[in-house]
Amino acid sequence: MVTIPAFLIVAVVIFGIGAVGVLISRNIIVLFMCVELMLNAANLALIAFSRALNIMDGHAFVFLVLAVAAAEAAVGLAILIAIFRNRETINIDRFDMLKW
Amino acid sequence: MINLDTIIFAISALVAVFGAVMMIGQRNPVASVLYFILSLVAQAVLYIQLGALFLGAILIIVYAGAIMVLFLFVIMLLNLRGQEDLGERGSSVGRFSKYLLVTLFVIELGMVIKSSVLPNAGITGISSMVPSDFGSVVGVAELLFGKYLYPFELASVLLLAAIVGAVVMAGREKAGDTPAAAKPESASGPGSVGGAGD
Amino acid sequence: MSEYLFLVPILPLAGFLINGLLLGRLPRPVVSFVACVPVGLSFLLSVLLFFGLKGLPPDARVLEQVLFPWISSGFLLVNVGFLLDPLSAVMILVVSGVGFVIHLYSIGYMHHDPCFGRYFAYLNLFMFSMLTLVLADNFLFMFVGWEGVGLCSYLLIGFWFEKKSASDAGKKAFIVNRIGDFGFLIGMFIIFWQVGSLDFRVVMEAAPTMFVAGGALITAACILLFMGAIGKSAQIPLYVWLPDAMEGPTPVSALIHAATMVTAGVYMIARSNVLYLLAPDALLVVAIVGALTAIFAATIGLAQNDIKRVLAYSTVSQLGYMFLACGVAAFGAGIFHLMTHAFFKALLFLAAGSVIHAMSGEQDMRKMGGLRRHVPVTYITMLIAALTIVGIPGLSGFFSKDEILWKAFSSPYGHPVLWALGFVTAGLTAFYMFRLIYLTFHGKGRMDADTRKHLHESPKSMTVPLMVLALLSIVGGWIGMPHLFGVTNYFEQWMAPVMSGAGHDAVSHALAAGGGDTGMEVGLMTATVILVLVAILAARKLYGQTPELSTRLREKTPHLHRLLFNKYYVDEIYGAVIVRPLVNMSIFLWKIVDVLIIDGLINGFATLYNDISQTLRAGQTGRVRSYATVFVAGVVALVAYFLLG
Amino acid sequence: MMENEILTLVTFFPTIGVLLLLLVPGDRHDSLRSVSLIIAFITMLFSFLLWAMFDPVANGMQFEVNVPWITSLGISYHVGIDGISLLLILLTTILSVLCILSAWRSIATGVKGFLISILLLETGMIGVFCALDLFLFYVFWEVMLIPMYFLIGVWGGPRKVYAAIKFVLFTMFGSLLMLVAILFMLFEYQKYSGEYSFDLLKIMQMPFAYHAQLWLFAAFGLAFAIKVPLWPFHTWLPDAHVEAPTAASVILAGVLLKMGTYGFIRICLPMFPEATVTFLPYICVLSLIAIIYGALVAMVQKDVKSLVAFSSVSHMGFIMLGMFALNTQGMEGAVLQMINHGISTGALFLIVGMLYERRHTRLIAEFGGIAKVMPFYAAVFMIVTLSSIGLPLTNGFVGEFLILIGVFKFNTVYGIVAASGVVLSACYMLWMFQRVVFGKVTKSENEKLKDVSWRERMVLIPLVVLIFWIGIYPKPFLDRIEPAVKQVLERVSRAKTVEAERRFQIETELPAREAGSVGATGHVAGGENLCWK
Repeated sequence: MVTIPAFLIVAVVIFGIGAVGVLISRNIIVLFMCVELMLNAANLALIAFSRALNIMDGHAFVFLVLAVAAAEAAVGLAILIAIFRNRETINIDRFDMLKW
Repeated sequence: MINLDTIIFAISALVAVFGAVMMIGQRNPVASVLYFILSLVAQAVLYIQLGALFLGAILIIVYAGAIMVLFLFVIMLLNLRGQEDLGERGSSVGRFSKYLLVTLFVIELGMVIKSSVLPNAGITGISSMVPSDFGSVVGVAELLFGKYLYPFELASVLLLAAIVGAVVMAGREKAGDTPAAAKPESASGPGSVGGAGD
Repeated sequence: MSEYLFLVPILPLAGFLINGLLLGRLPRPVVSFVACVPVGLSFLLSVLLFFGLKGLPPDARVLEQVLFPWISSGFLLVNVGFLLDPLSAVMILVVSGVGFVIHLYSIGYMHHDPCFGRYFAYLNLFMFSMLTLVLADNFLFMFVGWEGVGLCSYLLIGFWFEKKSASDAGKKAFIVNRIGDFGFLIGMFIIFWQVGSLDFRVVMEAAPTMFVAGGALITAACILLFMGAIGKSAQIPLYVWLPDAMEGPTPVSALIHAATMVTAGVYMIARSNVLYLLAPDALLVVAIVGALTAIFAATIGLAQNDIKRVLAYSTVSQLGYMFLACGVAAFGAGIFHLMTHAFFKALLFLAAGSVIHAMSGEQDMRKMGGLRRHVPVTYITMLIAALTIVGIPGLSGFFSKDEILWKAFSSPYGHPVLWALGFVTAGLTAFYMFRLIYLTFHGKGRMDADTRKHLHESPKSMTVPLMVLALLSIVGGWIGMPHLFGVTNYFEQWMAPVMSGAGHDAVSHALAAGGGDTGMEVGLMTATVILVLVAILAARKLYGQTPELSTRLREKTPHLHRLLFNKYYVDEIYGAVIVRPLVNMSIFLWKIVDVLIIDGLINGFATLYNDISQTLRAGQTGRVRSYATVFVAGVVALVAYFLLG
Repeated sequence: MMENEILTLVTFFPTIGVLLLLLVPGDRHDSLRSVSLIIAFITMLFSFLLWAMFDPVANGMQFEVNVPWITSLGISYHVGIDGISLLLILLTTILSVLCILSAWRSIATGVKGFLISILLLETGMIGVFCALDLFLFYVFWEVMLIPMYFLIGVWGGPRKVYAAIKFVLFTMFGSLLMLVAILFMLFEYQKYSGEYSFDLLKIMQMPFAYHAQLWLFAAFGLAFAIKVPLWPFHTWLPDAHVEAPTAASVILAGVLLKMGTYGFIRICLPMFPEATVTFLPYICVLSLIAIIYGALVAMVQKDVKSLVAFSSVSHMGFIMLGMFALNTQGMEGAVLQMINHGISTGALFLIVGMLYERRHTRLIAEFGGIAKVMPFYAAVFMIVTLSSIGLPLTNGFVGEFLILIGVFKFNTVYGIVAASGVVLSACYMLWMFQRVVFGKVTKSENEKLKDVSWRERMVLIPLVVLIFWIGIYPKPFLDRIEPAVKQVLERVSRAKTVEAERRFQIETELPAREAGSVGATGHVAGGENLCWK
């Protein structure tokens, strides 16, 4: 019998993989996808909780998170294009202007 | 205790994790996107297993279908083939510490799950009874257009803003990087007027 | 009568305002008219007031006019008020009279100067300040005039401001005067906090009860007031500014630095005679400083070659006489000498101005000689003045100087040593004055041919004032003849109500009693006259008949001559002891204390802060991933905290 | 009816002007200048009205307005003025007009921002002078800071950034301590009366414990001493003055420095009278050092502006000393001298600024013989110089004399040392004046300098008139100062006797020291705040 915590464990593992990706990836697109992966892990957890508590509100959240993810992807990729146009690289370590 | 549910769960969970791991290990971003889609499909199966039929469908159609295509589109646009020089990999100590950090985090989350009290969780599992419209289009729609109408509308505004933002960000090329060229013009404008005023 | 009192100072002020505000827009005749007429009117008004005062009974000879309250704070109340009593009546007569004559003289003397209007504006401002000084009815308002004349002196000494020496001299005069004023202010404070008022009449009336006679407080107050007088009247040790003040136009030297302003100190002491009589120690200080200054300046005068400088040192020396008089409590004699000195010293300066005018601006006596044929009027008037100052019997200087010497000897505050100093000074005076006369007017001309061609007597506007002053120098002393001549001393009588000092019968009695020894007085007088005649003859011998003798004398005593010629190196000593250390200390305070220590400390803190920030800033790589790593670490730590805690 | 609103009107009229200026396009320089000039001028007219409506004999605050603002913390918009504030407000409004007029040509870039800063500054300054609520006071105090920062930092000289930051850091350091003190007072008052209030007049009714007073006086005093500036907190002043544009220098010297002395007389002396008596000797000694030190350092300056800045240090020392003489003459003199210093030093900076506009240098050595080419200028310069060194019949004398006579009464030695500052001031001012104005024209650049224009005459003449007015007939000013000063003195003199008793008690009960000091603070604090021992 598959229990709810099993799903949650999967979600946590995926989230962890996403986090590792964010921390070690130098390719900005991959890094970006890792963020999406973490969002998805959270979604999975939401749905699992929804099922466990037997209320559907979690589904609505997931829907909204999907919308936000879509918006984020659109804007993020646009920024990526703008940056790439200026810097000719997608290496995240080259973008160190944050310290100024 | 091994039944169909368990097998499906095991396979899709493995595939989802496998896709995720492969995704971050690729040099070629296109391959990364494909592994990500693989992971997404497996996750959609998990959704359906949990009774979220509608969201499972949405995940495949919208996420795997639309958003990931957008990623691919951008990769093609920038002409990235993985030959991109990503520089040094960084010290292995640094990488190891990052793995360790994340591992710790995952362990912590596992402890949280273990110690958290979920009704039905340990006992019932996914075979327990749920209302017939659980996870259906109608169920989600009732929530979104009822209880969560306001956030829903906000999300639409957010999407609108994102569209505008994306257009402005990515579409700068059309205006032709002119701020620098425009500056002296605007600066000399008031100056000359002021001079005339004197 | 008294309601017109304020007009005496205000009229010249009006002249100043008109000339000053319309500077450069008025033609010269108008300027001189605007400048001279108010002073003339002031003089006429002074005469009228004088006779008005004379018409009153001696004890009621006081006119007072309060215009408006000036400073009031708590119980401090200072009015803008004027006081006319016998003392100030004499002063305004002298000031406005001599001032008027000098104004007229200036029209001719300054004729060629491009800054004609400015000159007369300053001169009128000076008249205003000086008249305010002598008419003020309280110490503070007197201080207004006191500082006002100082300002005008500053402006007029530096009148030709393009000359560095002139503006230096002006600045020096002002600053040295300020040092004196510092004392004056403090003295005023002591009086105010002791008496509760600065009004002359209140102070003089209350002083005997408020102060312990001979006490430290009144002595300190008097000495501090005297410090002001030292500055203003150029006494040791603050006399250094007066010789330098000769950089100004000559009429200015005559008016300000001989006749009027420099005598303000004497006036002030005479005005507060009640206070000084309460402080015999202070009187002694005044007498000693006066006598020392008299002889000290006279010795310097022996070796100077600049005609105006000789006169300047002579002025310092004569002022010393006046203080000597005040110091032996013979205030009337001091004022008497002040008056006669105003006549003859103004005359000397104006005559010297006439000589300089004739010599096309040359002031060095070594380049003069034989002028008496070219400038006869100047010669005669100057000779009269010289005879007056040395004290030839019958001329005004004789009476006033003799009275001082006699009082120095006989007064209860006097001492034979003081008399001896005055006596020697009389001889020195005679010597340097006639040295001047012989070098300038006698012998062969030593000027160059160009100057010789231009030698000419001055115009009428200059010679007439000379003659007027010469007349005054002759007759001015006749109102104050000593008792032993068997005539009334009108001057002493006139001054009596001011000088007796409330409740000081004992002192005035003693003074009167001192005048009893007629034989002694005649003896001393004769001795002085003989000394003076010998000194004149010596000067004639050395500079008139055999000039080589003076050269030989100079060569025989080179050190003494150099010492005198360089004025005892006092300026240099002041420079080395006071000015340089002060400047060096200031630079030290600025560069070391301010910039290095205080600012260094503050900038050090800033730098420290900056360094710490730079170190911490290394953590800010600007890379997203390192921030994310820290972020995750933070989350891990937080979750761990909640799990474990 | 007008009585209630006029103070608010005077305070915020310049802010209305700022809003108006925002509507004018930034490139219309002349209309910007005209608008701000008119606004400042009308503000000045309002302040004249204030003077006319002010009752010189009444005690206490006038034109008081008290409107609740943030009720939960007891913050209210409480304004009102007495004679001291009245004169300072007049000084502020007059100098603001003159500043705008003086900057007509010299500020050519960023005109809009400059004028907005000046007008905002004016609101801040007037606000400080009429605030009777500590919170309001603090707000206005900080409002002043920002425009001044920009004025120095944007329109300043070569080292403007250093100077501006130094200025802000110094002032901030002090004002933060002041904020802490204000908050402490708030809570103390809450303990005392059960309600929160920042109201100055209310808090003044509450006796602070002696030790609390010491800390509060120290916090406020430091903030004000930096502003004054008292030696050794003065080093920001020369830098700020040298770098600031003329108009900012004028306001800085003319009004901002007065904030410090005003703070002392409005807050420190009446609120912490016992602490005042304790701190008295230290402040007096610092003031004396400032007098002598400022004068000496001024003497060797090479830059006219820094010379005037150090002379300010010296003059402000006089003001502090006069105030802490704690007698009528000294304090009245100090208040009058605040006005005088504003006028004279303001005028000096204007004059130096005019020269700077023509030659773009302020080094004394670059000048000489100016009297020849600019006679009118030289005459005004002379008058202002004389006023600065306190010649009788100019304003400087009246104030200086009152201060000195007060100080002399208070302490003979202080009086004598302070009076020697009078001599030194003549030294440095006249030396500078001689080197700039007298002598021959040695530099060819100076030969063709134009004498002052009509606009510049309009700036200088009012100041000259004021110099002579206060010098010859100071009675209207002194009359208005007197009641206010009397009130402050009354409070402090009560404390003086208390302090004397305290000392007496400690000395007499030396064996039972503990009991003695408790008793002493006890009867000051009403036994309530004994924890502060």
